[in-house]
Amino acid sequence: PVWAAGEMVLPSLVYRTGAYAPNGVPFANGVSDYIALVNAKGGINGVKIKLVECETGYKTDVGVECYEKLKGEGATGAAVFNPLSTGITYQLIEKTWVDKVPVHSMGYGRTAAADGRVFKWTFNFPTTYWSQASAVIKYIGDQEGGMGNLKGKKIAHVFHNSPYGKEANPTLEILADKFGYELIMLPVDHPGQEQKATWLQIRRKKPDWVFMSGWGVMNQVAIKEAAAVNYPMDHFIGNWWSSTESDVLPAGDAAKGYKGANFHGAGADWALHGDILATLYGGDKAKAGGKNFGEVLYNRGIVNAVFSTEAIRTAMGKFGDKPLTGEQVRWGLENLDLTAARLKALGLEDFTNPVKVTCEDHETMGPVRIQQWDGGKWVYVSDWIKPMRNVVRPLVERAAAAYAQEKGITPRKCDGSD
Amino acid sequence: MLYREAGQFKSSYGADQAVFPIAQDRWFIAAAAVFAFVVVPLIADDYWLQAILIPLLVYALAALGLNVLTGYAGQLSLGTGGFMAVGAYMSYKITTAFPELNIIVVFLFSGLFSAAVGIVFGLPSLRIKGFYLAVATLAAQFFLIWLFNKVGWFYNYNPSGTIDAPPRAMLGVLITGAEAQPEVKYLTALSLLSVFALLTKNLVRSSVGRAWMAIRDMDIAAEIIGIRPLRTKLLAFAISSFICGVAGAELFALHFGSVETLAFDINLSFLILFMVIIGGLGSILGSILGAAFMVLMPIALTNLFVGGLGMQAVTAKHTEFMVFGGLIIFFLIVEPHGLARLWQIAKEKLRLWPFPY
Amino acid sequence: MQMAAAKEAVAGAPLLTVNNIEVIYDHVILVLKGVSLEVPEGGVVALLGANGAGKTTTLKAISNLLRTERGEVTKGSIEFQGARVDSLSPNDLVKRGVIQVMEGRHCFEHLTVEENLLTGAYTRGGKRAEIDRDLQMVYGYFPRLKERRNAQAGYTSGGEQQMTAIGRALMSRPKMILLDEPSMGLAPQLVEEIFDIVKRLNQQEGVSILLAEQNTNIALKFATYGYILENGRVVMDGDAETLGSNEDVKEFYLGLSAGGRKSYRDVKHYKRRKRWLA
Amino acid sequence: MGVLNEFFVLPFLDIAEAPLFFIEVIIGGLSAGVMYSLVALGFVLIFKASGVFNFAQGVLALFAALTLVGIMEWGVPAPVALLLTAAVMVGLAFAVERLVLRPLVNQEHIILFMSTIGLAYFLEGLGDTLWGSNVKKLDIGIPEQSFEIGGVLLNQFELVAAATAGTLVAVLAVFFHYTRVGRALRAVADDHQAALSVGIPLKTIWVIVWSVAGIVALVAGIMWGSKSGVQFSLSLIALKALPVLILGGFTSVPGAIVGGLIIGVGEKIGEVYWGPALGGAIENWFAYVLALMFLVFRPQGLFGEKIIERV
Amino acid sequence: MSQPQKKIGDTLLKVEDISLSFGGVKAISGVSFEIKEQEILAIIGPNGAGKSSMLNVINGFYHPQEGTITYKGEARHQMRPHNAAKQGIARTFQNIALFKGMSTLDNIMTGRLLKMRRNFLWQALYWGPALKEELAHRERVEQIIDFLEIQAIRKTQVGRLPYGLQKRVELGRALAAEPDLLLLDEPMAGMNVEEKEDMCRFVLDVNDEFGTTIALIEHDMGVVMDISDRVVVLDYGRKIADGSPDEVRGNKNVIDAYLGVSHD
Ligand SMILES: Nc1ncnc2c1ncn2[C@@H]1O[C@H](COP(=O)(O)OP(=O)(O)OP(=O)(O)O)[C@@H](O)[C@H]1O
Ligand SMILES: Nc1ncnc2c1ncn2[C@@H]1O[C@H](COP(=O)(O)OP(=O)(O)OP(=O)(O)O)[C@@H](O)[C@H]1O
Ligand SMILES: [Mg+2]
Ligand SMILES: [Mg+2]
Repeated sequence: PVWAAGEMVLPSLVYRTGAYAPNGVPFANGVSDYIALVNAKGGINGVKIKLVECETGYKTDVGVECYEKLKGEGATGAAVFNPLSTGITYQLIEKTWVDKVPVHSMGYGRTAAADGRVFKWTFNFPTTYWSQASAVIKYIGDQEGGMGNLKGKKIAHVFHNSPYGKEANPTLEILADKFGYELIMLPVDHPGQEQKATWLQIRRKKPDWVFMSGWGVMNQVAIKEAAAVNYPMDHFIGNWWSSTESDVLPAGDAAKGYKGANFHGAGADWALHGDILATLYGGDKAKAGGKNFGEVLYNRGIVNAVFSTEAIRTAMGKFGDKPLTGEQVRWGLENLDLTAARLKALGLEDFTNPVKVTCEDHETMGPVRIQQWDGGKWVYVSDWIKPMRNVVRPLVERAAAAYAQEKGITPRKCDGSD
Repeated sequence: MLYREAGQFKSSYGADQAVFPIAQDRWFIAAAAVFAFVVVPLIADDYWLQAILIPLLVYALAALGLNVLTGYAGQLSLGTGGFMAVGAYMSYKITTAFPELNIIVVFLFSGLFSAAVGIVFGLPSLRIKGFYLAVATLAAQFFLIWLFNKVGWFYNYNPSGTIDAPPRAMLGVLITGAEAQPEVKYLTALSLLSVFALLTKNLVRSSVGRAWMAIRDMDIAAEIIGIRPLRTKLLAFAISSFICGVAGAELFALHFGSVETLAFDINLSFLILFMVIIGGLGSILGSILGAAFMVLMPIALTNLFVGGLGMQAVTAKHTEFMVFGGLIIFFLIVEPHGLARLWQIAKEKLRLWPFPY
Repeated sequence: MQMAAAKEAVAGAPLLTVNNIEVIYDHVILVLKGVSLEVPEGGVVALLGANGAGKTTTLKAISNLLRTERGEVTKGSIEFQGARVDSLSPNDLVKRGVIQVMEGRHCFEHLTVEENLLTGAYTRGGKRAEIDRDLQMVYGYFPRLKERRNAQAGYTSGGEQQMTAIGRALMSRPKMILLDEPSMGLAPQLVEEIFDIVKRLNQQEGVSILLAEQNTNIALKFATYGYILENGRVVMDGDAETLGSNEDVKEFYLGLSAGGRKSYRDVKHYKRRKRWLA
Repeated sequence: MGVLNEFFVLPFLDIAEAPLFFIEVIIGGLSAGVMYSLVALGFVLIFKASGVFNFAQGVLALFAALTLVGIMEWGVPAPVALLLTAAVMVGLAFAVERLVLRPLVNQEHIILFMSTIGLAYFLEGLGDTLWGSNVKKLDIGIPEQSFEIGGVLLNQFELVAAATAGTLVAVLAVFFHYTRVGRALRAVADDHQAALSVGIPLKTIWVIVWSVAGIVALVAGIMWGSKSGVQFSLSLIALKALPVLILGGFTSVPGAIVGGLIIGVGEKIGEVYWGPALGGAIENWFAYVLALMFLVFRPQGLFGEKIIERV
Repeated sequence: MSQPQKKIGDTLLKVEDISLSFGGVKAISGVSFEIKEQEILAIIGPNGAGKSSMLNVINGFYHPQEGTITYKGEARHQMRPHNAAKQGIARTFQNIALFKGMSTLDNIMTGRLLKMRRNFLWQALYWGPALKEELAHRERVEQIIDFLEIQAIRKTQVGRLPYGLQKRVELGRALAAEPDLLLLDEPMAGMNVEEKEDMCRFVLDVNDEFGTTIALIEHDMGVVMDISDRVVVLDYGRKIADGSPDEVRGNKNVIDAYLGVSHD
């Protein structure tokens, strides 16, 4: 293809087909709308972003194919990959350090990549599953009237029986030791359309809280089953891939009261949304609605796109206002400092928390907020909750060190020498 | 009238039993080998190697393995993904436990583990047949995946639950790991495929292969002429899972570099089975053609729809599904016995050319 | 070659005409190379020939079962009662009264013998009483089947299956039966009986019959007219007596030498082969 | 010792301790089993009547449910929408017969199996193109409340599902065994060519079974779709039907229901009582292992037609 | 050509009081007879008399409820078919049981399977001893192909062969095993006179040249009377006659049960 001068390529691996399309579609729409808006306003410092979608169907091998196809696309190559799948992220982590393209797995992927000394090319800010788990426990403690009251309580973890679903387990276990709650592990096999056994066990063991790391159809079924065994919905908390519109809508009224973690806002009440609605949809709300406008995952797509474009903008500060290479964008990611003021300028005040990435910390351990489904929309029921860094960070560093050893990687010093 | 066997007389049974008895075929194969081993690495770019050719070769190897079991021995199996997982996880275990061991040897050892597992799950085949067996082999698929997911030992207890291929070199050339050259990975996969294809071809044209086919075509009669069904079937399971195990190890170490059990889920089993059927049951060439079809066709369609016709990625994908499904049915109708048979008919026509028959 | 003579020899209008058909399997294997034949209304016509001559193929071409074997008629035409039937489905043909008894029995293994017979009456709809009567008729012909009526066909003996297959065809009340080697695997007594049945059907019910048969002896005894097929071509035809008295037919199809029937023991070490066409 | 205890003592103690809960587990198993049966039934129908192992059965259920929801979204009342969807499924049956089955008549089972894979791809693409890939809520007014009787929790929805499956099975079993068409269906499954030769119209037969199977798929789609929303994952329910299929027998309508119940109850008991000792999520393979154990004794499944072995 | 005088030897196989039933169906009840070395024994009888079942019993595919079988002086119990094959019993089938997907050559080669020794690792290499063995057996098989005059169809897939040739290939496969006892189930069904002559010639030659003992089932009385040394007649699972062809032909029971009219 011929590339217009002054254009740079942002690849977008999406899954608008397959079992997880209900999640993939809103996300992809959020990304593409935001980029369209940026372009409509003249691009980033005059550089237009060419968003190239590649359909993965959430399949790892297709994701790799997309990566290989897009990594060299455009005059300067791909800016940054957002694999949108833990499986694909794992594949790309290694490839990218050879190809010198950064990967940003926002709130998924390999948690250990938070250690930027080992994972130079991989970023997973603003937060990870481990951080999230600690924040959710904090929330529960809060609800119980203080962390001390967790002692003797029962917390069940219903999780997708895959590396993704199991991510939170070590953190939850450590915290169980620390706070003295009883942890009940309930794995659910993919795809999770049948969870009778799981919910029978919940009915029997009567946990005080249920935390869920689910994915796809598993969430919808879990919510229905929870209602069917009369589990109190407001004690049932999903992680941020388990608390979206697609998860609660099929359950209808049963889902009322269900909670979920999130690291950004839900709804369309931000200035940016108004901007998008006006610029891209000519104010036609119905048309925008068809594109999942304002849904949780749509908003997550926006956050993701904001991070990418802001990182590019940061990099331009150093390398000049022109299309940048992946290597340059990596620098932008590592030096990203998205302040509250900048967010406000973007029309996203308090939409997500400020982020400051460093060489050591590619995660930033951003705070998490709990939202609740009121039957028609998500509403916040907590303030921003800071994860327990003292618990999580050592885990991260240990895992990263083990990885480095296995792969024979010498960690960076982060003193500016590399 | 270039493709003729006239004038090529075979003076010994040995010559008659050669893999390619016709000279033109031999020339063609030699040319293809030169092309694959020499020309391709020179001209193919990263995308072709990493995204298309390496997976193609790996899948072709797996398809070859399954073809031994299903195409030759007639035992329908949906456990391929599980057996490949055994290969992958065992190669990880072996190479992390013995970092000095040559990676090719590691592959072969992982194959042995896979073969052992294959034998265990092949036991029910004595009594269970056809689609019943196919569904029963799903027990292997689900159990193995569950096991590798569950037992931390298999992934060295690392918290992410995935396994990563460490860099390993042979004769000073890196073969696995991110830094290994795609060309090297490609040649490794190609060599392994060629060797296994040749060995398998030899097997299926000797008495073991005939015993398999006998069991496949009519197991009772086979038993009556003296073939021991269980032993023959188990040998097929063992060899098939051996090859699949090696393919699994390759998929992990050469292609992906990092996998979780999801990579070996039931869809992989189905995919390999489709390759075998589309390519041609009971045909070595078919395994390769089938793999090529299943790997290349979707990519070609996507590139056609997105690149060529400028469709949206989603619409393209949906259309691709429909066209791909339609193509499968179309090819089956044109030739139920697969692409390999189609190729053979083409050759036969060529032989008769310019006469229609 | 002797079409004209053939036409004269048979009485009545032709019920079935096969006109110079050519059949190819799998797009490449040419099996029938221009076969023509006729079956007159009410006639019994035998189709003779060595293994692989194309008898079965001819019958399948007529009953339109070829397509299921990836074979097709590439030239020529087939007419039944004056109308072309080459493109009818087998089911329509059965409805018009042409049914084939396939070589190699082809019983429905998992159905009982009786259910097998009843499937034969499928095209006749649900006329219970009539069908019951015909069922009794078939049992009358083959008492052995009555004994085994509730056995799964897959477990009956070869001969029992053959009877089932023939009985099944009779259940459709055909106008014309294409019989492919009915005598195969039947005890001598039964062979006679089957041909008696065939004859009775022919004479009493006016069913026409096209018969592919290796047992030339008996075929020529019951048939009025015969065709000899070799290598996919009709090499000779004539009425049964003429054929029966032809020297070559005698020697190669009837096993009669100049001095009467020769013993199988004596043919041992020498062998002369003759083919009409190379 | 500890292991033995965990596997052979504790689970039984557990059961004895809370018998009411055990009953609940069994009921849970039964109701899950009924849902599996619904899917298995579609497979059985098609296999029985054409020897085709229909890989597309799951996608068929998805397609049916999608169509139903899609039509309901136009504002059509549920009963009318149901009829319209049924009509679409019949239309689909015609298309499948003409475009897939007819050209492949008399081919080996595995080839037909493969062709249904092509069909699955096609329908998946078609469904997405026509109706989009969002999760859609399906509500045709089946009550969903739970209630307790004597301390045992029951769910109305599950009772409706059980009743539906029971009725379907009864009707279909009668249809297969006692009608002329039913007999013809079984004949076709045995030998396409012979069936043709006796004048059984394969076309009609195939259209009938695929229509019936399509409608059964619609029922399955409704039941499962009400639970999880209508979306692509619905097509994966086919996997849950496979152990049921081999346990009950590929060719038996009653087998589908009995097999479903056994698998349902077996896997729930396994998961609830033995699962914890093994780390949980054993349901999937446990169902297959359970089915395998039955198969070793009856290779054709509990009610399947005996595999004829003769020379 | 001078015919070597045939000498019929001792009992090779003895069947005593065999009874076999399937559920309620009694396929064989209390049948006894013997097969002597190098003889050609014909088993005849109406359809469903239990002839094929008898062969199945002899080669271990069916296990009779009662009775004993003594082969080469040893009584056997519950034998699996492949063991029978190992002990030198080969057979052909009434419903052709060839391996449809394989060529004629390969089908006949399977008959030699028991004689091949190299394990699969050697075979995978297809080299050295394995190759030598393969070629040696190929040579033997080619002799059989020549003998049966099926050179032209050597490489044809057997599923496509006409019925009669398939029967011939089946015979070839059985011969390839170089059996001591050859069981033939209606080898000449579906053949015309000329082809039957061929088959008879093969059967007689095998019997003469290799001294193979043959038990055959056949409905063509001409063939049975001409080539067999002895005839056993079954009816409804019982033996109703046993003797030389001439004795049997004249036997009233046999005529009633089987022949219908007397055959000359
Ligand atoms: N499905 C098929 N595919 C390819 N070739 C076939 C097929 N069926 C038959 N033939 C070939 O067609 C020729 C004629 O076969 P056909 O079965 O018609 O012979 P026939 O006269 O009935 O012989 P027989 O007496 O043995 O039954 C044979 O050479 C056979 O090999
Ligand atoms: N496996 C079986 N199960 C049930 N019945 C059987 C089985 N095998 C044979 N039979 C029955 O036993 C009887 C004898 O069968 P067999 O095949 O031995 O007859 P046969 O003498 O060979 O007859 P034919 O000349 O018709 O081949 C038949 O009635 C048959 O239905
Ligand atoms: Mg024939
Ligand atoms: Mg018999």
